[in-house]
Amino acid sequence: MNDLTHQLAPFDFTGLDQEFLLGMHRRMLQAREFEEQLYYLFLSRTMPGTMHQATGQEAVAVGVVSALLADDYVTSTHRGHAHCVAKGVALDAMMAEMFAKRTGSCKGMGGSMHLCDFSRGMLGAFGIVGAGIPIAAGAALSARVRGTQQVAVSFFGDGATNEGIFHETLNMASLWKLPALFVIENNQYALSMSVQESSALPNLAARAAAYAIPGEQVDGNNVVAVYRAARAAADRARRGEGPTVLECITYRFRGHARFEASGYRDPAEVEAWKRLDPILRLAEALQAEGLATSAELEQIEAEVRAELEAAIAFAEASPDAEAGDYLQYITAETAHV
Amino acid sequence: MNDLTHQLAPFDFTGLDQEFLLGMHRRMLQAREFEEQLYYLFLSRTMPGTMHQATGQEAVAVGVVSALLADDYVTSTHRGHAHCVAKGVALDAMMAEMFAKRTGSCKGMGGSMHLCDFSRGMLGAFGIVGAGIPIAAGAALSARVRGTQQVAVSFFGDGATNEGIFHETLNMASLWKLPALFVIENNQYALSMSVQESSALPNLAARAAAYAIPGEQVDGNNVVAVYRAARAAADRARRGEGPTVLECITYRFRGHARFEASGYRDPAEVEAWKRLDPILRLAEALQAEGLATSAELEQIEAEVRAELEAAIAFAEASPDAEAGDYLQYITAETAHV
Amino acid sequence: MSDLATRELSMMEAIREAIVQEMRCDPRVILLGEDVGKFGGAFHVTHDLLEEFGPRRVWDTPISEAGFMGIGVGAALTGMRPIVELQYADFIFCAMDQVVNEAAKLRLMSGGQASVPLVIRAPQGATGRGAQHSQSVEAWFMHTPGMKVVLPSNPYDAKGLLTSALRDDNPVLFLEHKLLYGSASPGGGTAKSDPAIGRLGRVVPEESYTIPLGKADIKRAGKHVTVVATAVMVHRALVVADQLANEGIEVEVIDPRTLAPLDTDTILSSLRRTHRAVVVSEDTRRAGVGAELVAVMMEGGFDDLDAPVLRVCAADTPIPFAPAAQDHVIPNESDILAAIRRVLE
Amino acid sequence: MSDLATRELSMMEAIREAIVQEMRCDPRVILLGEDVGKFGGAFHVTHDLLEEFGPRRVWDTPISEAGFMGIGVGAALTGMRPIVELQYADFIFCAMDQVVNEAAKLRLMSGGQASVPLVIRAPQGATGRGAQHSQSVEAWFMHTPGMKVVLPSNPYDAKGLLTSALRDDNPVLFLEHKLLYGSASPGGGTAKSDPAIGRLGRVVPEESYTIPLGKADIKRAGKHVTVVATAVMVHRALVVADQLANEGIEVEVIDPRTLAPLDTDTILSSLRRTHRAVVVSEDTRRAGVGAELVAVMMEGGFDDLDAPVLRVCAADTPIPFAPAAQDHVIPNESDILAAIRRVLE
Ligand SMILES: Cc1ncc(C[n+]2csc(CCOP(=O)(O)OP(=O)(O)O)c2C)c(N)n1
Ligand SMILES: Cc1ncc(C[n+]2csc(CCOP(=O)(O)OP(=O)(O)O)c2C)c(N)n1
Ligand SMILES: [Mg+2]
Ligand SMILES: [Mg+2]
Repeated sequence: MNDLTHQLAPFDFTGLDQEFLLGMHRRMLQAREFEEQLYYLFLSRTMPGTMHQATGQEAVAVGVVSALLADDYVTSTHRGHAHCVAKGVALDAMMAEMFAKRTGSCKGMGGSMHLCDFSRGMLGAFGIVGAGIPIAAGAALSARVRGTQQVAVSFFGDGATNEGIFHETLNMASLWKLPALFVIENNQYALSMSVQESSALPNLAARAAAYAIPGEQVDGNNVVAVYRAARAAADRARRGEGPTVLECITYRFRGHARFEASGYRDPAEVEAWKRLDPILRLAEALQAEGLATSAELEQIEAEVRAELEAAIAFAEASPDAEAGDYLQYITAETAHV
Repeated sequence: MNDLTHQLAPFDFTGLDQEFLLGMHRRMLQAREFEEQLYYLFLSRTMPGTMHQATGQEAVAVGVVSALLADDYVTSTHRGHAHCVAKGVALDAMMAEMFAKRTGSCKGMGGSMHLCDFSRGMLGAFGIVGAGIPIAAGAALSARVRGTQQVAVSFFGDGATNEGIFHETLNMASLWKLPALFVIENNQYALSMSVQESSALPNLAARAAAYAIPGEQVDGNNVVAVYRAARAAADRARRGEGPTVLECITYRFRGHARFEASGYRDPAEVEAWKRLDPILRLAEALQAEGLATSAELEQIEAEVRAELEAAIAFAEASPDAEAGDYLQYITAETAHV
Repeated sequence: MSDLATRELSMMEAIREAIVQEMRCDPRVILLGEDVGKFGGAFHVTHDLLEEFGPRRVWDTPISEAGFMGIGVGAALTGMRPIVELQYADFIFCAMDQVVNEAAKLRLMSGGQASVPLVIRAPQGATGRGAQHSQSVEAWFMHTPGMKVVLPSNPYDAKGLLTSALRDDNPVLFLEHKLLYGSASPGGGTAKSDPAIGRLGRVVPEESYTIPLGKADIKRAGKHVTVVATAVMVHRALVVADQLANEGIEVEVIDPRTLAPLDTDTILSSLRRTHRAVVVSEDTRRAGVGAELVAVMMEGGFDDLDAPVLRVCAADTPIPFAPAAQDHVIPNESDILAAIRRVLE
Repeated sequence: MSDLATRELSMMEAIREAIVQEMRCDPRVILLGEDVGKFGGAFHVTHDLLEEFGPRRVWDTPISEAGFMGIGVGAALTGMRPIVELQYADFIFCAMDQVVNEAAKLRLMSGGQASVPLVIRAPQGATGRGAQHSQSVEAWFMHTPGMKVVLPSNPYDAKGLLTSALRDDNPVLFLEHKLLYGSASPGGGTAKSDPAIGRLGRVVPEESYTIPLGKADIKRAGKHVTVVATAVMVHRALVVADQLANEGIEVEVIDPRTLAPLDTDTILSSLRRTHRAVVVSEDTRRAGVGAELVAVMMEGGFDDLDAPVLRVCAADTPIPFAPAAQDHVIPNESDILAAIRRVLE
């Protein structure tokens, strides 16, 4: 299965309360709005750096992270805004980082591709494809050594599964039964390369079998299906039964980065996927089940839009990171030697 | 299957003529004798560098290479003597290289871990575990571009399958249907680490499935079984049907390197495997089938021993590689720029 | 563009032209890399090559740098002349073993049997994308015996040097500064252009030509101080040279063009005339390009020196994201000017 | 060994003792690497640690350098103080991305949130095993901002420096020269010992102690010429110093001990007294350790210099197998002596 347009998972709300569901809806909206606002900011003025949007993929980040606890760990990618939002990184600080402000999550030193918030267990977006995979496994190993119940999640794309580090890490994670969750965000393309063009076995979850790890494909545009799969995997990891590979089938609505035109994609394909917008799908299901009214949903949307306007205002009002700021962040002062 | 002592492939000689079979026997003896002579040389005098013996694994090298043509390519490992012997590299030049002589295959610049002979398609042993894997794939790609019928074989150990480069290369080789053969010499250990300790899925051939490549386990101490599997894979590759992974189950009789004591192995295990000596097994089968008399086999042994004595004499009589020799080999002179 | 004598190309176009011309006349030249085919390359350098040369010559790879670098090495060992493109130079570390332990060592290890005519192309330089997309990597490979390292500062040199690299029998790292491309970035927007970048080498002959590897070029003659600079820093040094000319100070600007082999003769003979020197490089300072250039002048020009040779390099830090901080890390005209004034004191 | 004041250890034993003592007092210190547990390490440095500390502290890894280096980084980010052992320093190139792009950059990229208290231990140096098991890799990491690089020359320094490295909050590359171990090699035979290696630092206190990173040590005081040397080259320089003493020439031998940070003060103040210097390093010459040391003296000691500072380094080549050729590539006493005589002319 790679083409969701043919097989969708139904929404199963059993045992999930309204507040939790609306919370996931709100998180997805925050991620969407964060990136859409940025899209127009990049269009309308000179913003520093670049950005990669996860528009259309929000259910993966939100569904998985909703299955985690506050002190669990996450590593992310160049397309990492949604993961940060889901992990609860402050929108103000994230937006300020995009503006290279001192109030940014990384003090303006990291930018979009390096967003992180250690206080939230968000160990970082990585600009090197695949680099976050062993780092999440290392966080899982550390939890094991410290004897905590924490799990570590690594998000990465379909393209990242062709990096050797994916293979090396899965083998060790399985050997050592590390409490780790490897989430493949299969959005069908690695820049211009389709999964079929870059992976000899397009079923990426199946690669997990080479390491005796359970691998599962999930409707990545159904936040509830993603949540349930991630929850099962996280529980399994906490029980000491080892890692799981979750392949979330999804699609990016926008270009690879900023205004990249994605001429390599069939417009009809893009349109078909846009009809599977994970936010709309949840909204419809919630209304169908009587768990939310359109008025309530519009209310949430309005609140989120206001949050983002506030975040942009915060960023604009914040002081720029200055010339010499970096000097204090190169090496850690080591008191005790 | 990892423990051959329980399941051996019978010898099937159908369609193989005596000369071919005795030729494989001779090659195995040459490889064995080459390394055993070296073992005693290292004991009895100060030899330069180190060496890794494939004693007990000769059927893998000889069986696979016997399925190749002269202009096919091979890449090898730190444990590469047998691959070179099988590919027809001159014993004199190989021995001279071990002695760091100017007459050595690499002019004394490479040593045991870098033996190669480009005139024989032997692209080199590599001291970096896994490094030869993509290089063989590159030779296969080059054959494809040049439109030849050549195939490229990469030999590597069970431990090498845990290097990311193994995974990256298999994926590309399968995507591009490269005429390549990936031969895992599963001798049960990577230095002190057993396959079970280092690979989450001890069935290494099964890893091929992650790249839609056929993977097969073979009795690696049965040179005929290895030959047949390799022949089928090479034919398949020449037909343009893509790469094959061959996991040859075998065992090293000696330590990891030189006199390494292998205290991590159960002596009973070592003894059990020694009873499966690939050279003795072929010899017995040949005699049982009336394809050779013990007298004929002793005759071959005597000839091989004489060849090796001659090789050692050649090496001893050759001039040492001298201080400044390396200067001419650092960079290639480029005439045409 | 009708008048060829004055035909102007961007560096991106000049690099592409060298590749196309070599691919047309030498069937051994093939191309491997991420998005180099259908997409035409992250910086559009290889656009339309797949169409012209087909999938046997132009290979769109998965994201497997170590793997396809090794495939390039294996193809080079067996008669091909592969060009391996890395999307950003920072990613060469993912393939470092194949470059340092295999490509660069195979000739020596094989006693001269192997030749590895492999050209690794990689865009580098700080352009506001943060620490993992901004590095200048030349020093690591100057320190890798067996490798040649090329770093052009303009379209004319880039075409001639790349043609030579493609005909060389050794592994060559060909580094392309993003600010010099004059082409679009994968984000779609064009890379922030730099005011300092002048018209140097814009005019590029259409016919194929070579510039020898290991030959520096004096971009501006002068007798008071020698400035050795690479890539974008050549342009910044020329801006400073113009300013100082008004004061009657004549700066000689030397572009080594290749860092390995390094043309020490041109540098030392300039020093014999000027007796003062500054070296300018975008890589980080410690054990970098600047250190080697200083050491070369110490050993070969000590008696000529009337002042210490100063280094103007990037600060020893990963490249920060914030524009003000990045600009503080990367050498600019005033850094160069200050260093020149100090050595002239 | 009864009298502790004169207790002697090999460098292998001294390194092991530093690890054991830190692991006993700090549960965050864990060990990962190939054959480090059951087997006790390729050079036996970690023997019996698995028995004492168990499989939660001592992790025998598969042959997956990039992967377990990244695991070390992730563990370091989340409260551990991992020691990652590489079997030979040459293999660090397989893990280069995790070292250069992640470990060294994370603190800056995170705006100071991350600390990466990771110690990478790797044996290096030419001992007759051919080009892929002989390299000295320090220069690549001196050129990696965010990394610290330690290169001890004797057991006493090794124990104190490693203890400091294990308490440092930054990634530290701790390089161990195989000829200095005085221990067996994976081949079983003991590594060829070097006649030049004297008794320097053999006496090692049993109690734990630290030697600050970034502090050089004057191994021999002298007033006529400064020799800056590392690892085995310290011993060779001392042999030469003994010889020259008979001629009344007093050589000052400085061991930087850490290359990043580099103790430039000790080097420059020595230069102010001697006015002449030679730098000796086993890494290859171009853009290597020697180049940085020369540049430091050019910038900070130019007016003190009565002669050019000379580099004595490995030739710019992969290390050849043949003993005569390897010995020609690696600096020896006569190379050092010749350089000293030249700067004294
Ligand atoms: C090691 C490395 N190689 C290449 C790149 C350039 N690059 C950035 S994103 C990308 C595509 C990644 O595809 P995928 O993993 O599917 O993630 P997606 O962009 O689809 O979210 C590439 C090739 C990189 N950043 N790092
Ligand atoms: C990249 C790399 N890592 C580690 C080593 C050290 N080393 C040499 S051989 C070896 C074990 C290899 O095991 P395997 O691949 O099974 O081959 P075998 O020795 O059993 O033939 C190791 C760890 C190396 N040479 N290269
Ligand atoms: Mg993708
Ligand atoms: Mg093995």
